[in-house]
Amino acid sequence: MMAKELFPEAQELRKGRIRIETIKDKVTEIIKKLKENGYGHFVMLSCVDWIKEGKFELVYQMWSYEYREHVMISIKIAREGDSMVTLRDLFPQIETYEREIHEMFGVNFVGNPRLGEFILEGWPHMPPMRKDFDTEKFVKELYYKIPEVKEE
Amino acid sequence: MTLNHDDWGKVARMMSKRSLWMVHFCTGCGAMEMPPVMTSRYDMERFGMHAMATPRQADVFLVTGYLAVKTLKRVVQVYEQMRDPKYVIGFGSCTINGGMYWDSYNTIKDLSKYIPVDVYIAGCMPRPEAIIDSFLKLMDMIDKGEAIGWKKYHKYYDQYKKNQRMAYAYRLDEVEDIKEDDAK
Amino acid sequence: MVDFFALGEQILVMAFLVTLGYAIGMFFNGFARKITARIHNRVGPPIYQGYIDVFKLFGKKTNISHGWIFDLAALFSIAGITLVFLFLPVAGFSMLSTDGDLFLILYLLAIPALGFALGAGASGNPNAAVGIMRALMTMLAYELPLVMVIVAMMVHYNTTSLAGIVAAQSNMHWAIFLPVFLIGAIVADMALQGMLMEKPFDIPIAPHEIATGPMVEFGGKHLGALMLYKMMGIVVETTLFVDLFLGGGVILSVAQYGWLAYVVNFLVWFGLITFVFFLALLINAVFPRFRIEQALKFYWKYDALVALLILIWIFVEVST
Amino acid sequence: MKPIEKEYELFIGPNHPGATGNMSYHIWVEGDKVKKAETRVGYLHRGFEKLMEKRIWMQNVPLVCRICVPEPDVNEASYSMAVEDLMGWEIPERAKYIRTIILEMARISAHLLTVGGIAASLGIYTAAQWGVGDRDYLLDVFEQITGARVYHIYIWPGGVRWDVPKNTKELLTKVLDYLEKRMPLYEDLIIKNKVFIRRAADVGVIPKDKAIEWGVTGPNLRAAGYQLDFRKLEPYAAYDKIDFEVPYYPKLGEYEVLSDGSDIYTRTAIRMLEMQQSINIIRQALKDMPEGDVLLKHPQWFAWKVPAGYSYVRVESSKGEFGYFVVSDGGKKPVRVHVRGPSYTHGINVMETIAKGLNVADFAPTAISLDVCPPDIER
Repeated sequence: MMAKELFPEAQELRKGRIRIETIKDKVTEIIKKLKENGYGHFVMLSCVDWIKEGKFELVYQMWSYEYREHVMISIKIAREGDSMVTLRDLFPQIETYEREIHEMFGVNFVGNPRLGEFILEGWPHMPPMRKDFDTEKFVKELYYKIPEVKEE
Repeated sequence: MTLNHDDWGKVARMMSKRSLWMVHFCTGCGAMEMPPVMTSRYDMERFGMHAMATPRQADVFLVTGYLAVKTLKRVVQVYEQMRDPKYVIGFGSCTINGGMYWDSYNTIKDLSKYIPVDVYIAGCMPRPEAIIDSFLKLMDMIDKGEAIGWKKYHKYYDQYKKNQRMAYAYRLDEVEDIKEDDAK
Repeated sequence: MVDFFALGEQILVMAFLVTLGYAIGMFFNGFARKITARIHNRVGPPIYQGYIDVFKLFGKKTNISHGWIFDLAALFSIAGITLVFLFLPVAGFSMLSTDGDLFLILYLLAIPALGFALGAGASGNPNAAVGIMRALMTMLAYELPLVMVIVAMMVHYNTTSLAGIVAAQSNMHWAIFLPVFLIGAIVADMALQGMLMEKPFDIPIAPHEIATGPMVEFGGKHLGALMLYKMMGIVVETTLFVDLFLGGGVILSVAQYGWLAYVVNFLVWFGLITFVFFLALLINAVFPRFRIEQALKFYWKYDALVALLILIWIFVEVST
Repeated sequence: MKPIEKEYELFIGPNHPGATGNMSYHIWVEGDKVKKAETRVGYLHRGFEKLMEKRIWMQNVPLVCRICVPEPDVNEASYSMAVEDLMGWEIPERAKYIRTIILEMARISAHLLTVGGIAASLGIYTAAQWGVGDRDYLLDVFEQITGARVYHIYIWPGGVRWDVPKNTKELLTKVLDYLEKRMPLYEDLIIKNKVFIRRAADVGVIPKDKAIEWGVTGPNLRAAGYQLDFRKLEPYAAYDKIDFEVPYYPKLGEYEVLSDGSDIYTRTAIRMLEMQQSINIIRQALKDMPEGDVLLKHPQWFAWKVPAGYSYVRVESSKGEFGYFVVSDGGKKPVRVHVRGPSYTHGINVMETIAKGLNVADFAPTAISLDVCPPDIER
């Protein structure tokens, strides 16, 4: 069954692009249901930082080779002190996306054992993909301040 | 057989400039132009250069492009594993001033702060002709005894190490313990 | 009473020949790279590149070492391979032994490889350890068919001496002209491919898996010594092949023509080893490498089987 | 001599000829079998997605092509398509055909590198050398059209930067004829080489029933036995007007069908067949290309305000599904650009799973045959 029939609340962005806004408790169930109904390809898990609202938006994206339809399941969680359950049992590659989002945004995924250093190494500051991390200022205060090697 | 300015040293320099072996380490996107340089069209083996699998056997290190801090650690390790005399070519604008990534939080901006660089190639990305030209320039420098980056590294080792540690820790205040990393 | 004059002369001749052997080995390095480059549609390095490389490597400084075993291993290999070279009849001229005992040569051939293994083991790099295990296994594998073919030749020519085999092939009665030894030569050529560590049997030094394997920690002077060993190895191994099947390159008899025979035979020998090496390079250029168990299978199943048939044929021929 | 322990660790990369670019695999080996493998990435992390949020929409075009170095055009195309999708633009017909030609040329050049790389990892350096040498002819055409060898920055939001030169057809036909002539040589050297078949068949198999669930896409998926290609499923550029076949297992044309599933051999064979298809596509596109404009008359770049919304656009690259997830809040700069690189799944999850039980000797060829390109993993 197509996503629109399964979930009437889904909105169609354009042909072949469906967006479902939901809450975080329902995500596991929706993804499971979609997986059983022909949406077999998990495309990506993405995170958007809506700093004015104080929310992170997690977007789970799936694709059906059968119906040629792309579904974005979007939830919002609080920027601080919130977490999400891991879905690594449903699709193995979700694990990698969770590792990246944990490192780049600081979202905690409960139940994922491989969270931790993935791309960066020894990063001591705030997760860099957050909107309040100012990369230009950081660069000016670090890399441009490292002194040149002086020759006597 | 050190590289002195005597006759024997002259012969040694003449030999070593005709037999520069390169580290096979693609540090950045500049590595994309290395295959054309190695193959039929540009063929750097004409000058006795070819890529070696391990740093211990190599003489010249092409830092191909931008360096993420994580790669910098491996680059320094590879550089230290190479046997003297050794030469570094900074490849592309990213090694000179950061290039496209001037405001990226994870790439170093000026390679010569961390390891001594003998020759720079400008451009993003440099054409194979430019790469060949840099090799010839390096050969010329070796012949004249000007490629002394490795001596500088020994002499100002403390300064280089200090800068490297700052970059590794992403902090200006120096951090002593460096984590054992997994580069070969 | 020792004849010091004759001894001195012999030592001088030996030193000359060993130097020549290394010179030819270094030439082969450049030759191999040039030929490979031509197959790759490239210009390639100058043909004297091998000399430059060795010279440069000995001019490098030694930043680190892995202990005295590591330092001595390459010398051990060089000594071993030089000894083998001295025992081989080169262009019909034997240096250390007029006999050229084949068993001794086969035994001595293992020594440099062991030295190489020792050095690689001392470096403590897992890649080197994997590589050296593979190298020793390949050695074990190619020796079986090779030894069988050699035994067949011994039976056929009724001598255990390589010099004897070369002598028996004089006046252009080369072994390769006999059908049975033509097949034998193909079997031995496959073994030669393994000896030279060329594809498809170059798994011990495969750069894409174990980063040139045993050589991974060698650099500078150590690598220079190792390269000398490998270059000499090419000369020794191709000479062994030429001695066995191509009459050692002897086409003129010394008794009849004097010093002219030496010069001509030497040139023919040089031409023949270059040709054998050239064939190995051609095979090297178009084949991928076997996995180690596939290499073992190839040598023990197909190569050794053919070698065994040759052996049986020869025994039948001799007994009837 | 240090005794060899029963189990030991090996690092394949980052400074290692067997690593596909600047990445590394940490493998635990017992005897000759790989017990466990972990992919280590991050050596190429430049924070593209952060940088894109700092730049205006147009400034991101030169940035995106740096995400996948062997095939930069797919990035330009998919980013441009995402912007066009949000803006609601329909690009001129001629631009669509030009995009198709450029993308297919990029595909051939990337496949030549990969096929050569697979061959080289098994020891046929001749094929790799020839492959890269032949790729240079394509780069010459790229240079004629776009002015650059590697980073073209030719496909823009709204079409392509400028029209192709007048002699493109002759130039390209010459190169394509040459490549077609060379194909049998590659076949003899690689696909039909008995030793290659011994090494490559039934090694590093992706099981068919798991392939979609694991997120495998592109030639690797087609080698597993699905005829799925986003050029057919969701046609972009001018692919809906062009007649081409999608090679998939077990329809390998003249090549032998040797194994069941996506192994090194089948993946190589699929890539060889795709190159031939790409040649066919370029010929058709050259023939059918209409006259007209190549760039929309759009507002000044600095004044672009992209309407708020979410867009996901995908392109079939030589490695698999290349997708751009772009979020806009109606401003001058994107809120979020997230890139889905095909190597993300191939290089990490798939490789870690299929590496178990592999022979050490087969590890590097397997990794290379999955066509893992590290810059699109970490961006």
